[in-house]
Amino acid sequence: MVGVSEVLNTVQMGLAYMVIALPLTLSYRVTQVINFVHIIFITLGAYTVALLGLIGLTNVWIALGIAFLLGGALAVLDNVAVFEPLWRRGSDVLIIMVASLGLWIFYKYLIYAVLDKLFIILRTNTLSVLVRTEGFPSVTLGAVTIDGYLIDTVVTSVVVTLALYLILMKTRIGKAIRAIADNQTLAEISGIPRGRVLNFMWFLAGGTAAVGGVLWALFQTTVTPEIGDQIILQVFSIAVIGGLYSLTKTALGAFIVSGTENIVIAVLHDTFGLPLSFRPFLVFSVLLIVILVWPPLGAGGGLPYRFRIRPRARR
Amino acid sequence: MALDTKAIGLLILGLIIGAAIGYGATAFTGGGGATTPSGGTETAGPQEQQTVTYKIGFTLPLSGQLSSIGKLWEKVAYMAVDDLNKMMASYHLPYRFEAVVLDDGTTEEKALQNVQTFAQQGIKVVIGPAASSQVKAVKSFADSNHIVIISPSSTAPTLAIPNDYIFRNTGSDALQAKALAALVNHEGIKKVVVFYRDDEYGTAFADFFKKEFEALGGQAILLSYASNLADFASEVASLSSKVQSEGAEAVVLISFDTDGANILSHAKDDPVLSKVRWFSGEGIHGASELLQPSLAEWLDSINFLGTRPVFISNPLYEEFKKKFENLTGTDPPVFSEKLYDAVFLAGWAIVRAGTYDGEAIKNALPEVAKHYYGASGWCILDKNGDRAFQDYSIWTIKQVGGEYKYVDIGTYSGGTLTFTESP
Amino acid sequence: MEFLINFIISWLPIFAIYGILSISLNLEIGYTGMANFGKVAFYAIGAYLSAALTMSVMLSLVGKSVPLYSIEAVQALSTPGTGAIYTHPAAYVGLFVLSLVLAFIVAGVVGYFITYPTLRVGPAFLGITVLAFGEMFRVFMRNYEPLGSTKGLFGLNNPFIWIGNPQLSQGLFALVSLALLLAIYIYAERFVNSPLGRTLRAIKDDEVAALCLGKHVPRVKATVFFIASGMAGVAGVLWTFYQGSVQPDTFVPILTFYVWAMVILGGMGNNLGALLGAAVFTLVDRVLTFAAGMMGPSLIIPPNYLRWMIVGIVIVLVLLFRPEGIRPAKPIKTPAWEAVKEVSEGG
Amino acid sequence: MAEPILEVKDVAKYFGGVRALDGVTLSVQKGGLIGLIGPNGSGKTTLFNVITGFYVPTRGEVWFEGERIDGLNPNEVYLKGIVRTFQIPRLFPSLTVLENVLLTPPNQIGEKPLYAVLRSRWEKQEKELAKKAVKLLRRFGLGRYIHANVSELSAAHIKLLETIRGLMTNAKLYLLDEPAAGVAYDMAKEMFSFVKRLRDEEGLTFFIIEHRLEVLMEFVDYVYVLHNGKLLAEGKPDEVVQNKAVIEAYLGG
Repeated sequence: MVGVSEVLNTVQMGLAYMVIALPLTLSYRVTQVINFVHIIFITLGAYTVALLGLIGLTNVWIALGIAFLLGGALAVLDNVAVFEPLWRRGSDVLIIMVASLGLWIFYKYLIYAVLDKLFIILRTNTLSVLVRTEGFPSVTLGAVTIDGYLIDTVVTSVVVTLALYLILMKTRIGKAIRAIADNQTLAEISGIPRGRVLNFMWFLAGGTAAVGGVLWALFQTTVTPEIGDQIILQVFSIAVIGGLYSLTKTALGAFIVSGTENIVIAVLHDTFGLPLSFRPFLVFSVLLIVILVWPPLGAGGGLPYRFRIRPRARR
Repeated sequence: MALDTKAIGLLILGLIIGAAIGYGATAFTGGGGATTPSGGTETAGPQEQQTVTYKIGFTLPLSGQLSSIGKLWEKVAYMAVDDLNKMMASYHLPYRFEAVVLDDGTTEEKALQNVQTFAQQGIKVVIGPAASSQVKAVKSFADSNHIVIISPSSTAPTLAIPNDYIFRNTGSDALQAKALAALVNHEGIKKVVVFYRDDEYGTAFADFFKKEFEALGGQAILLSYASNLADFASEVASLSSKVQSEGAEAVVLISFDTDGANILSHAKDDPVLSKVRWFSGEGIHGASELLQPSLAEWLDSINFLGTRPVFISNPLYEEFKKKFENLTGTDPPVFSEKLYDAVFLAGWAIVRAGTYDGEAIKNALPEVAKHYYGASGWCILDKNGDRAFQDYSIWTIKQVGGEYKYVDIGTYSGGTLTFTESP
Repeated sequence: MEFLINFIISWLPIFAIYGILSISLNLEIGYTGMANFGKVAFYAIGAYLSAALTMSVMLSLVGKSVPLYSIEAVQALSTPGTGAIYTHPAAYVGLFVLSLVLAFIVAGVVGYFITYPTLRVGPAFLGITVLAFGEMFRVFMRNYEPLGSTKGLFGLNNPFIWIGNPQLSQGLFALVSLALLLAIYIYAERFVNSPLGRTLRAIKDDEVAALCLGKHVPRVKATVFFIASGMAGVAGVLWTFYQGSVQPDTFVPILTFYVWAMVILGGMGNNLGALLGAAVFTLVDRVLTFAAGMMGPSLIIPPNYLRWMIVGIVIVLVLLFRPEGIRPAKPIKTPAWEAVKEVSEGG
Repeated sequence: MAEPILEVKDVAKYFGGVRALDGVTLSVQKGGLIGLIGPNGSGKTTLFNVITGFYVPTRGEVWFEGERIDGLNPNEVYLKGIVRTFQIPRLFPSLTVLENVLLTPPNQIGEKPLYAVLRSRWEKQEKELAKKAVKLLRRFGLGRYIHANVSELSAAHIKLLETIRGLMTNAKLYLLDEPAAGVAYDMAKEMFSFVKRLRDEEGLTFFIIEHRLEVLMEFVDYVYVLHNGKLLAEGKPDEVVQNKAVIEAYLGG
């Protein structure tokens, strides 16, 4: 049965997904790299709010700010230390993507190792932290209680999306970012300082993704080091639905996936008795369908057209 | 031939280097070459007698999924070996034991690798691994290489196999399911939804619970959730509609700590789920998340009850608990008394076998267990090498001195339910 | 010496498994430029197929019809001395061989069809498609009761266990694994040092240009995926018989990236490099296990985390500072060279 | 004139609302050296993409040697005997010059997956092809570079190599996309005289997109002019240069 809670969950999950997926699409459009460190931005954001709560700092807005700075800083670090040197050497985008994979694995276990030490220092289980933070209070409308975290999520995601839109569309640096996304060589010829613009873009992308991580933590309420890994395929699915190009379609994709995860599974469960544990299965099916039916042509260095299995040569 | 000779050469070189590194590492492990690879060492102790030191291997989840428990278990392991040695000294027995602890990261592959590493060092008794899936992964190697495995916490009914090298110092889940069913029935509830992890632990537990509960005249509806997710909000939403449509009076939650805490924190805000009774097994017991005031208050208000395997009012357990608290400042986590006793069982079995040989130890272990009473109570093993008798305590969350705490309020022993405090 | 032998016989099969996996990944990424982020799926297919096939046939040989994951099944199969794997040695070894063949074919065919998206999208998307496929397979296996769901399957042992002496049987298995690895290595070397290998490199360099030279790029890619996935299936069979059990959660995505690290370290486009990469990582892993036991609880970073941190940082550092890996890609060796010499000498 | 080898009949290609090609009809005579010109965005490359199978035309037909080829995949078009070169040469950097040439013959035995590992099956063919390739390279003055990496070649040599490797096969029609782009005037002239020599010696047909009209017009014997996806003019070079509409299009574009 699809009830109010499924709908509210869809909204909260979808908004969090949206804030996480938008920067992935943005960074893909500009650099053509599917960035696996995105997972770490999410985890970092989630742990920022969780650990701050653990030491008694329970203001969600402060956590959001710190997460943004941390995520942005990490993204710029990656760009300066790894992506940019590789790009300058003329490496294939695939190679840069694999490097981001390596970074992801490294950071993930670095986080594990740090939490391991914190475990001993703080004497609490840091590998699974219940989020304790405060933003807006919960509101009760008749029989429906709207959780405070949901209100925080709505406010934050609206602000973040608006800010992203304004930066990309109305500022000079935003125009420079779009110019690079549209044509690298042309942008460079026209004197856009690629290095600086890219660093700014990465800061924005990493920071936004970390903010998304905070929102995701608010939704999950429990944070583990696997929190980013567990949703990354969903986030990829969303980005692929957006064709890794359109930010609007990415936002739409966020709600398609979150709707699948909440409402579709509930309907299938009630009508066909599909086990709830098939949820990831369902999401990956969406991903496969999208890739097979509406593939982003030429994306990721592929053939720029559709290879025809049965050529239509007529006589 | 496309294969050049260099390839073979390099391969062989690799083999030799690898073996050399490995060999060097073991030599080092022995600490100054005092250890012969056979595992038994003769050193002149402080006493006049020559003492023999045996190594006991531990493969524990120091990292990964179960690491929050595993880290404390590691302390239990060292504490137990220490206590065992003191006991040996006080009996003037010429045997000493040494713990070799390896981390298996809660993965199957690593558990097997650890047991192999122990085997290479000549260690014949291994305590751990924690999860049933890991025990299965090491089973065939242990059986064919005669390595005795004593798991303190594997409860999967599918591992109840006679005549193998796998021993489990804990009751199979079938026993606990029976206790939990009796508890729910005692509370006068006739219809429940069982909400369980979709892994081996949850599935088996739920199946047994349904069987036992329906034997008592109740009705149990099974509903699984994906345990590999981090987000359970929508699972809880489905649970809510299920409870409402079935008109169930209670939910039985079969979970581990992280997922269970997450589920409860969502359920607290659900209009349906916050009004029904909740019951649980041992998986969630001890999770610090549940003691947070907002959650604990709700759990207290709905009279949340759970079962957990424990030996009740046992002075040895109290002593163990106190010692552990002094050492670490926290309560002993689940299964730590089982782990503690497993070390003593292993030690005495080696002494009884009189030789550091896998088969002899395997044969001695059930005999030793028959006469062993430890922090976890009587450790008698059944024909499958699993703990035959298991008592359970009934736990809840209550305010004690202004703070919420886990409190045991009753026992389930030998088929009868007794409350020491009113629930 | 005893220790050394034990070490080698427990390490060799693991080396063989990862060696096969990294050679197969190298065929895909190193030679053809196809990113496979879901290698683990085909490995899992091989493992599950061999376990299901061997267990069900062995059980029917001893006249038992019980679920594969039940205690009765495990007992009927693996009770020392009286279990089916001890009493029917010929059938057991035969099933091992049959599993190798079938796993190659089944995993290969699945791999062949998985490349369908490459008809349209590039390597990065192929990678993500296969990654999602691997996760789907794992989620499915977690829920598929006849093959044990989360309980997994167990009760097998190495194919020579009936010999009795554990060291001897494990040693034989280690040798068989090594032989398989060598066979696959030789096959891969011959495969890439041929006109087909030339085409593969051309596709890696520029698939549009290769297409314009009449190469049926999607078919060639699918063929390579067939072969590489089949190899991964073979590795999966070895894993089943090595561990004696299969569990769905062994086959997590990070395993794939472990193999990636091996190929990148060893050198993309060099089979020997892939082997070296596999040897280095499996050895480092074992050494870390020893070192951990040596240092005890004082170890600063738990070895399990350290292991993966090394995997990650090696990928990054090698790509940054030595993108060609330990052993750079070799030119293709075909008899064309000899022909050129003949022409030159002839005038 | 001889019979047409390539015929494009009323071909149109729309991308959404954009009419990249809008009803183009033209033909290329066997043994001809035909130019295709037009301002940027006039649809020249789109036409090449339609002919070589990258795009299926929205409307119209493409015929090659009496066979209809529109809708075939690019590899199949190649097998019919049409070789395409790119504006930026697309050689394979991880292969040597010799290997780049050896890649071109279709249906080699050693390319079949089953035979690839059985060296004895393809060794003979491989050696024959290698000998042929070496002769070819020597004939065009690339003998020194047989084992060189492609990156060691000069820009002109790369263009040369890209063109001559088609001679290993049954190539009949060449589609050259701006062969003289990015090279000096002298070099461009040399490039075109080489193309002419190939046409004369080998009887090949060339269909060439070129921006540098000053070079192109010297060599070609017929020119088509595209503008906004439509054929604007055609004729002998000197006629086309005089055409008012063409001049306007170029100035306006």
